[in-house]
Amino acid sequence: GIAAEKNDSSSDTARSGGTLTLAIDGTSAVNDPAFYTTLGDWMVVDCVCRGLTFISFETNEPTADLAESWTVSDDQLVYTFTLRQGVTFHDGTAFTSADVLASLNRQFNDADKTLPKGSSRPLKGIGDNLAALTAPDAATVVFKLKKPDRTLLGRLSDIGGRIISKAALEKYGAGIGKNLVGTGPFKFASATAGQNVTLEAFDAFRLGKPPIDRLVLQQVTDPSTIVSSLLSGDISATQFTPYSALEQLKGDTSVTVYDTPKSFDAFIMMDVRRIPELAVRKAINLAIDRQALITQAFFGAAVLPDGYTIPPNQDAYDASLADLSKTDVAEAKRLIQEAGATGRTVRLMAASDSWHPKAAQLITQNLTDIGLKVETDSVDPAAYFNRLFDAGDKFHDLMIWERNGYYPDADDMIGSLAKPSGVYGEFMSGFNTLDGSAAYADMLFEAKNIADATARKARYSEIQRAWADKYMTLSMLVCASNPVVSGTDVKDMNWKALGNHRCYVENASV
Amino acid sequence: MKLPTPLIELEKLRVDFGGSGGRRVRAVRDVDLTIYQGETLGLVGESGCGKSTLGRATVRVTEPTGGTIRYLGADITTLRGAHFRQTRAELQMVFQDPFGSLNPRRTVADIVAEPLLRARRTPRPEARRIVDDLLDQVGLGREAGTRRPHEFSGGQRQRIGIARALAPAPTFVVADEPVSALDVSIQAQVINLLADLIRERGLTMLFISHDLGVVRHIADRIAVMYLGEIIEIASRDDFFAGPAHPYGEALLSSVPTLSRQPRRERIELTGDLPDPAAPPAGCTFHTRCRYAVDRCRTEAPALTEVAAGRQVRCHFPLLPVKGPA
Amino acid sequence: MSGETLLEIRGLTVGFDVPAGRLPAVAGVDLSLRRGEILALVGESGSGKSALSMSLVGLNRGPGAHIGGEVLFHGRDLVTAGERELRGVRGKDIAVVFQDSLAALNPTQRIGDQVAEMIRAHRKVTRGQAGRRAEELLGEVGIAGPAQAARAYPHQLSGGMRQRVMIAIGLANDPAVLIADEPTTALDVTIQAQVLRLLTKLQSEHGTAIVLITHDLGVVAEVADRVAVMYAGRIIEQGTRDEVLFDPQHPYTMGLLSSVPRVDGPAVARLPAIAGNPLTGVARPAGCAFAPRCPFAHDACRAEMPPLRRRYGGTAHVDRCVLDDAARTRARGALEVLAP
Amino acid sequence: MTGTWWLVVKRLAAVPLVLLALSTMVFVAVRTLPGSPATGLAAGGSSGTSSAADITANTAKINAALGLDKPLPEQYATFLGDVVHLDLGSSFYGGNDITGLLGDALPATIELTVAAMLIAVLIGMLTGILAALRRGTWIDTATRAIGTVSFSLPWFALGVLGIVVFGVWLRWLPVIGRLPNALDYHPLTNFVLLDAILQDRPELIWPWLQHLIMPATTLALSMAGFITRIVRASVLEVLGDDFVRTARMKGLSPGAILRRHVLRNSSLPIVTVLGLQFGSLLGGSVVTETVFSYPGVGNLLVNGILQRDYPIVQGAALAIALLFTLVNVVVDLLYLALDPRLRKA
Amino acid sequence: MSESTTTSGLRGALAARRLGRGPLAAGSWIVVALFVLVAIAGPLLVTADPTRNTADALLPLGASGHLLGTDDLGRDELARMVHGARPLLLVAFLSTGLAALLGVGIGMIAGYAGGKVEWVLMRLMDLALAFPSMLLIILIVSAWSPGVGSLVTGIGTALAPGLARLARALAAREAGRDYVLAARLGGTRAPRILVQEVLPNMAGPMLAQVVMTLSIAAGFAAGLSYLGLGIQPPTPDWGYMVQAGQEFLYRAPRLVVLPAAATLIFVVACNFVGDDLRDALDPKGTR
Ligand SMILES: Nc1ncnc2c1ncn2[C@@H]1O[C@H](COP(=O)(O)OP(=O)(O)OP(=O)(O)O)[C@@H](O)[C@H]1O
Ligand SMILES: Nc1ncnc2c1ncn2[C@@H]1O[C@H](COP(=O)(O)OP(=O)(O)OP(=O)(O)O)[C@@H](O)[C@H]1O
Ligand SMILES: [Mg+2]
Ligand SMILES: [Mg+2]
Repeated sequence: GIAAEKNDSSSDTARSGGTLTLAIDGTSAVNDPAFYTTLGDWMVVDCVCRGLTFISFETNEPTADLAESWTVSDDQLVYTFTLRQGVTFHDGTAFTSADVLASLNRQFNDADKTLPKGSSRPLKGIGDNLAALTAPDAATVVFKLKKPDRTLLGRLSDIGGRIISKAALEKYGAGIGKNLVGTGPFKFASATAGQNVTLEAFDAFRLGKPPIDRLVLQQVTDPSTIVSSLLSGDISATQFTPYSALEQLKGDTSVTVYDTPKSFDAFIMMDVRRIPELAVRKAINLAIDRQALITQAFFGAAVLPDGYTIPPNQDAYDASLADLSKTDVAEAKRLIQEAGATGRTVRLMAASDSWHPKAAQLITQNLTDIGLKVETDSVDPAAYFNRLFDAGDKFHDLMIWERNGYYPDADDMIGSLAKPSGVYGEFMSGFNTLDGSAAYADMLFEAKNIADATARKARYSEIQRAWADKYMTLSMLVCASNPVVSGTDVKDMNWKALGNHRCYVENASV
Repeated sequence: MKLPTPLIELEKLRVDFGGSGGRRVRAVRDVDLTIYQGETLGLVGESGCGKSTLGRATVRVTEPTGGTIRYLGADITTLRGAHFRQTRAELQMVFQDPFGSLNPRRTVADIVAEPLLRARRTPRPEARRIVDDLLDQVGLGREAGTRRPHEFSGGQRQRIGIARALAPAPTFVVADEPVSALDVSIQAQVINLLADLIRERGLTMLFISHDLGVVRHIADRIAVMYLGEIIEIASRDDFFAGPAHPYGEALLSSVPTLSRQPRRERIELTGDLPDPAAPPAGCTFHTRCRYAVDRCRTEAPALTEVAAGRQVRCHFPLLPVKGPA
Repeated sequence: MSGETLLEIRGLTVGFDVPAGRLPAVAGVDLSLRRGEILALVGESGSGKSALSMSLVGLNRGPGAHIGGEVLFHGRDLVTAGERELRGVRGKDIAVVFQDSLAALNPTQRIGDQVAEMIRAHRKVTRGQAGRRAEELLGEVGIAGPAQAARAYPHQLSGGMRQRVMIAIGLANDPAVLIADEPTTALDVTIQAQVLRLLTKLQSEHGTAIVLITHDLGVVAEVADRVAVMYAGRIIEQGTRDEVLFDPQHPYTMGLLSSVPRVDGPAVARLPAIAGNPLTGVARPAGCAFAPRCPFAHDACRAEMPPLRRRYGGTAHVDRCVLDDAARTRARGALEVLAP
Repeated sequence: MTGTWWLVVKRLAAVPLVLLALSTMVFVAVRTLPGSPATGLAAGGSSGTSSAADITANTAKINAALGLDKPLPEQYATFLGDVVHLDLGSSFYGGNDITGLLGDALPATIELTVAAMLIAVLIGMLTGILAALRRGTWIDTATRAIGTVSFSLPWFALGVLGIVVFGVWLRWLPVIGRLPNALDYHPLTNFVLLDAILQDRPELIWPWLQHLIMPATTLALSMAGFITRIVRASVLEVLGDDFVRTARMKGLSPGAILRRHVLRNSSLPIVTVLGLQFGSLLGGSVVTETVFSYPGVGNLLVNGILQRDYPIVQGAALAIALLFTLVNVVVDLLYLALDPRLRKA
Repeated sequence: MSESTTTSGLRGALAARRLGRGPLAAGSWIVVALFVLVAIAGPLLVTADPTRNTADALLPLGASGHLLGTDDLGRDELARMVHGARPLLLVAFLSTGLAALLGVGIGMIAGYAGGKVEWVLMRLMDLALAFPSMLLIILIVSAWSPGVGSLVTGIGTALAPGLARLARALAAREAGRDYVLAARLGGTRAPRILVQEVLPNMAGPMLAQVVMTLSIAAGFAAGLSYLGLGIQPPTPDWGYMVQAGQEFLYRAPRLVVLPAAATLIFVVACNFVGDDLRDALDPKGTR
């Protein structure tokens, strides 16, 4: 804004001070690691709270954060964390193991008094696998697992693992989401649902006070307004830029468009209960013109899914899987004819926001071209999300969907997508009803705990190939990015993290 | 003189209008009135005193709030359905406004035929014949049937209205100021037409007017209304010889006359008609009556017979013993 | 009573553009108004009474209205006078009392203010002075409790009271001429009597000349000094009250008089009526406009419009009829016009 | 004047009844929206590893916690009871207190709509009166044509156009929000102008106006065209009234006639229309606020609908309807003040 | 008398050629007629498939084979514009029809019946009016799945109360007229009185208002499609095209301008036609 510029003009020498405004998808003004509301609200949690471990997304390895170091027992069942000393929370209290227990127990124990109604507890899964969580002393925390879990360190860096001041938890109880107190670079100042959250730089941040004074996460829902406010300078940066504007923005000198890593999967879920023939599902997979999707729906901010569901920014990415997502219209037609499915009506459901409707239109065309009749339904995201869970929904045959990596690990992608039990296997694709699907649970568990990265990658590739060949319940469309754009004056922003909806702007300046 | 048979008998007829803010106007207050077969009763009174409402209530286009209406001795106050439709045809009305009383979208023949088709359920060809005859009778000529009301002048329209009222061959007609919207020269035409029709068809009529001159030319008896009540009933000649109620007296003396002589004493009323929602206590006329005494302010007089065929609602009626000679 | 001439109207014409052409509402009228007299203008609806009187002060000026001829007032021609000049005359020298008092008063302005506005339009007085004068005026026109009435809104007053208010407005600046356009038509006879008496009282007290427009011949008989009868935009007969009402010369005047239902005299079985309808359209016959309805018309009547002619030497009783005296007497008999 | 007060009281007494009926409508309408928030909450943010059974169980639990498992009549009774206590419940997502949310958002919406109304009335009155006085001339035709066009403008695209032109190309005006993010604003009444005075912070006013002008004008434009038409018609109507002729008879100048007689009387129909049009403004603000990320009730409502956050939708819809109802009460009272004829009780 | 001899009201107005006088009015009638024509016959004339995606995305105006260029999915813009007229007009006309049916029906009954019936009906209408129509429509439409049906229901319902108010006032005015009393005296029953006496006499002002409503309905239809609550892609629809084209505001403004201008022209023309009808039918001529 204009007034903002005026305020800033006082300090033109040092690149410090000022306000950084990020456009976010929405805010309920509730920022609680145990309660998912919007991506934007969780970005606030990123800024306010840090966890035992940290993944910067510039590298995908978990590094030490509030835990200074850790040891893992040989049987992979006991993790002992040594906590960093001298860290203070925004409320002035010192960070100890008591805070860790208080924060993590909210994830593991659904009877915790400080949980608000309807909380989602993202680390619940770890809790299910936990034999004990103890703090032998103020500087040590010990996890005892039931079964080994190689992903523990990574998952602790996730939002659910963020540490909140125990004093604050006791003070605010279930209302903690409105008064979040952590050790992060920014402290909570104010928030208004549906509008914005204002944070202030935390002087005592353990890595030093951030250059900016104030961080505002501003809800902007209208896509064209996002573009306009980037251009007008009302917004400093965002990862919610509409794809169609990228070209325009690239040509504008007032903004920087980053080559954000292709980190999320865009795919079609096929409900095997509706489309029982594998041949038809494969035909559908072969029919899709992914190049058209990349240019016309993603405007270049996507790549072919050469690693099947593992996006290129993850270490299990294996380009040799490219053939699983190849396009062969003739073959597709042949398969359809062979299956006697020519003229069959398939129904396609897509959300009405972002790239989804456009992809739906392109895919409708592709499927029509191979002899299917397509009916589409485009619904608003909330309704769409609900209908995905309803196997009886009329449009449950084909569903366009996307999945971000919550933490950058193959287990989070193929691990959850190919699991027979769970949202994808049970609700959406009905994969669990197919012969042999049960084995995938064990295969995936075994794969994720393979310590050697190369061996693990090979195993994942095997699983993916087999899964796709035998079942084809999921057809990959593309791997795409959440394109980050910022004003040219914004420097040193961790845009790779932002591309994964993670907000690490403690080094950024305006 | 033949023995008068009552055709319409009103008993304690009452019409209330609920206004806004709890304001209730009692437009007609417990009126007792008998209209005899074959007579024309002239109803006069100031604007807003309830003449139209009484007329409308008599033929039930305004539903009375209380009291009874008897037609040929039968109570028709709450009659409904087919029975009522029968009676409906017998009771008709001519309206004041020659513009508002005819549907501008319909042809004259359609307008006149409507009551025949609906109330009398006359077959169409027959109705057509009756309509043609009627149009001739009211002096419009049958060709008028194909035209629409806006092509006619006020007087001609009033003739259409009369034809419509007469179509179902009614026995009783309420004529609500049928000539007051017309110019004098036209007025006379219409009054003559009505007089002829009354004579030819033996109609009984309630003729409402505020023009005493007009009433005098057409009515057999006169009823004077004031603030929702009948205050005097007299034969025409008796009334014009000298009203018995002080209000009638003032009314008659206020009419400007076309005479060269210095007029009789003019009795000028002070003030206006009181608010019908809050009528004065006692005799409703006492606020404007030059003869009023204390009794008039507290005690409401009843309508009493002071002479044969002559009723007055006054404690001290002006007896019409002597004329100005 | 025969004061100096205040208004001299010469060859006044008023035409209105209507879809069918130019409507001759007033088709050439000569008339004069003398100080202190009441001149009654009678005629049927649409005969041009209002059009005539409104054009005197240009109140019906506007696109589509064409006013011609002369209206001389104190040596000025009001027909050609500019709007600004006319504003000085309106309300000050010549005032109008309109018929429908409910419509003619501003519904959202207090009575007192509406009267005071008239005063302040032409005099340099303070708001307070004007207000006090307004109350006085309301008292003068016979409104009981003028202070209270001044604070009322038009709808809170009765028709008779409102008509008095209109008169008070008309008289506010003591005009030389008051045009009263059917001031009592909407009123009951009892109220009409009050208002008429007020008008005559004011006329005699202030010496105001009044143009009284009405179609009620009874009213004319009661208050007028002189009478002009209009038919189809023209004056067809003019004279003193007694001349016109009791010695009518034009068959139209005769018919008009005979068809009035009266409360005195014998109650006749049939009213002698004028047949046919008044002329309202754009087209006018070549000859006498009344000829189509006139039972005594002959060829000469249809040839050309008869000029206004004086009947008796010396008097100002004029008419537009070609019939000779004998024919007129026959006509009077046939129409049962009451003998004087 | 007791009659007048009686009317006022009666009019105000009707408001709670209207609100009761409105609440019912809102309750019913909101519950017919497809999709339930529980599933969204249950699955939201989960890493996809939770099992279907988990989600189903969680959905049921959330439903219970939110009271969505109760029979509708019971939900309704609870809802009504709460409304009576001015407790509009709390948001499904994070339990924000709806009354508090509305406390933040309503003043913003009121500022926006009132500003739009003022702009529209100003433009509409001026042009309407001009057109009426110059009836039949080219000025009249032009005004009417422009008015009709502005009245028909696709309001949904107008804001975007404004943003592009004034925000991006010319950079005259900010394109989002209500105040600059860099500015410290600690709401007291949450009406910026009022707070600027109460807190003695005049520096708030200019940026506030800058943020207000574009959304308000966007909203106002279509309405201005409409007002032009109404004003023109009603001025013409009054010009033909008899009392205007009386005023001319008095020898008043055209200016005085316009001021003292025409304007007040022609404002009667205009005021009614304004009341009704305020509804369109509120409706339009739903879209405008989204486009300008303006922190008002409309924005809240759209979010609520998108998230199936019933209490927010209920609260926001109720607030909008309440605002509208109140405006119409004000209009009625204004009417009463303007038209003495109505005071006769 | 100088007027035609057998007609009155609307027919009279038409016969007297009072409609469509002046270039603005005449032009508007022609424009509306053209739009209707395009909606009905246009799709038969334009052969290109408006939903056929091609690789030739965002071709400029006048590109070979694509007079108006192509959109972001390579679809022929001319075909989309022509086909896009249909849903808008369909929704506008149907929802206006529904609003007229509901509004005139309810208003007429309320105005004629008076008393309690009127009170109940009009309070219902007041309630509906207490919601800004946009809000009401959004609630109705989002309760159903978006499409022509829900649009028509939503817009029709939301616009009905406004018409009902006018219909009530007109019907009450007519019901107080003596000719209605006369019809009752003549034994005509209420339904027939409504149809035969009341309706024809309120038709003039009502019709003008209905045409105005048509323009409002068209505005809403486009607006809702713009919000994604209306006609669903890939069916071409102007409102949605504006929304979809907005992404390319800087690169291919025509994708926004064409459908927005078409909508605007239609709505404006409807307004002028409504004006013209009102002028022609208004006895007072106040315009
Ligand atoms: N429909 C109505 N609603 C409310 N009040 C009414 C209605 N009709 C008549 N009134 C009131 O009832 C009273 C009598 O009215 P009515 O029309 O019967 O008088 P009237 O004697 O016919 O007067 P006029 O000579 O003016 O026709 C008046 O005060 C009038 O205001
Ligand atoms: N402004 C106008 N535009 C068109 N025609 C008009 C206008 N004013 C009056 N007329 C017509 O001029 C003729 C004379 O009208 P005027 O009002 O003078 O009649 P009047 O004698 O006053 O009748 P009434 O007794 O009904 O008041 C009528 O036919 C009338 O329709
Ligand atoms: Mg009456
Ligand atoms: Mg006149």
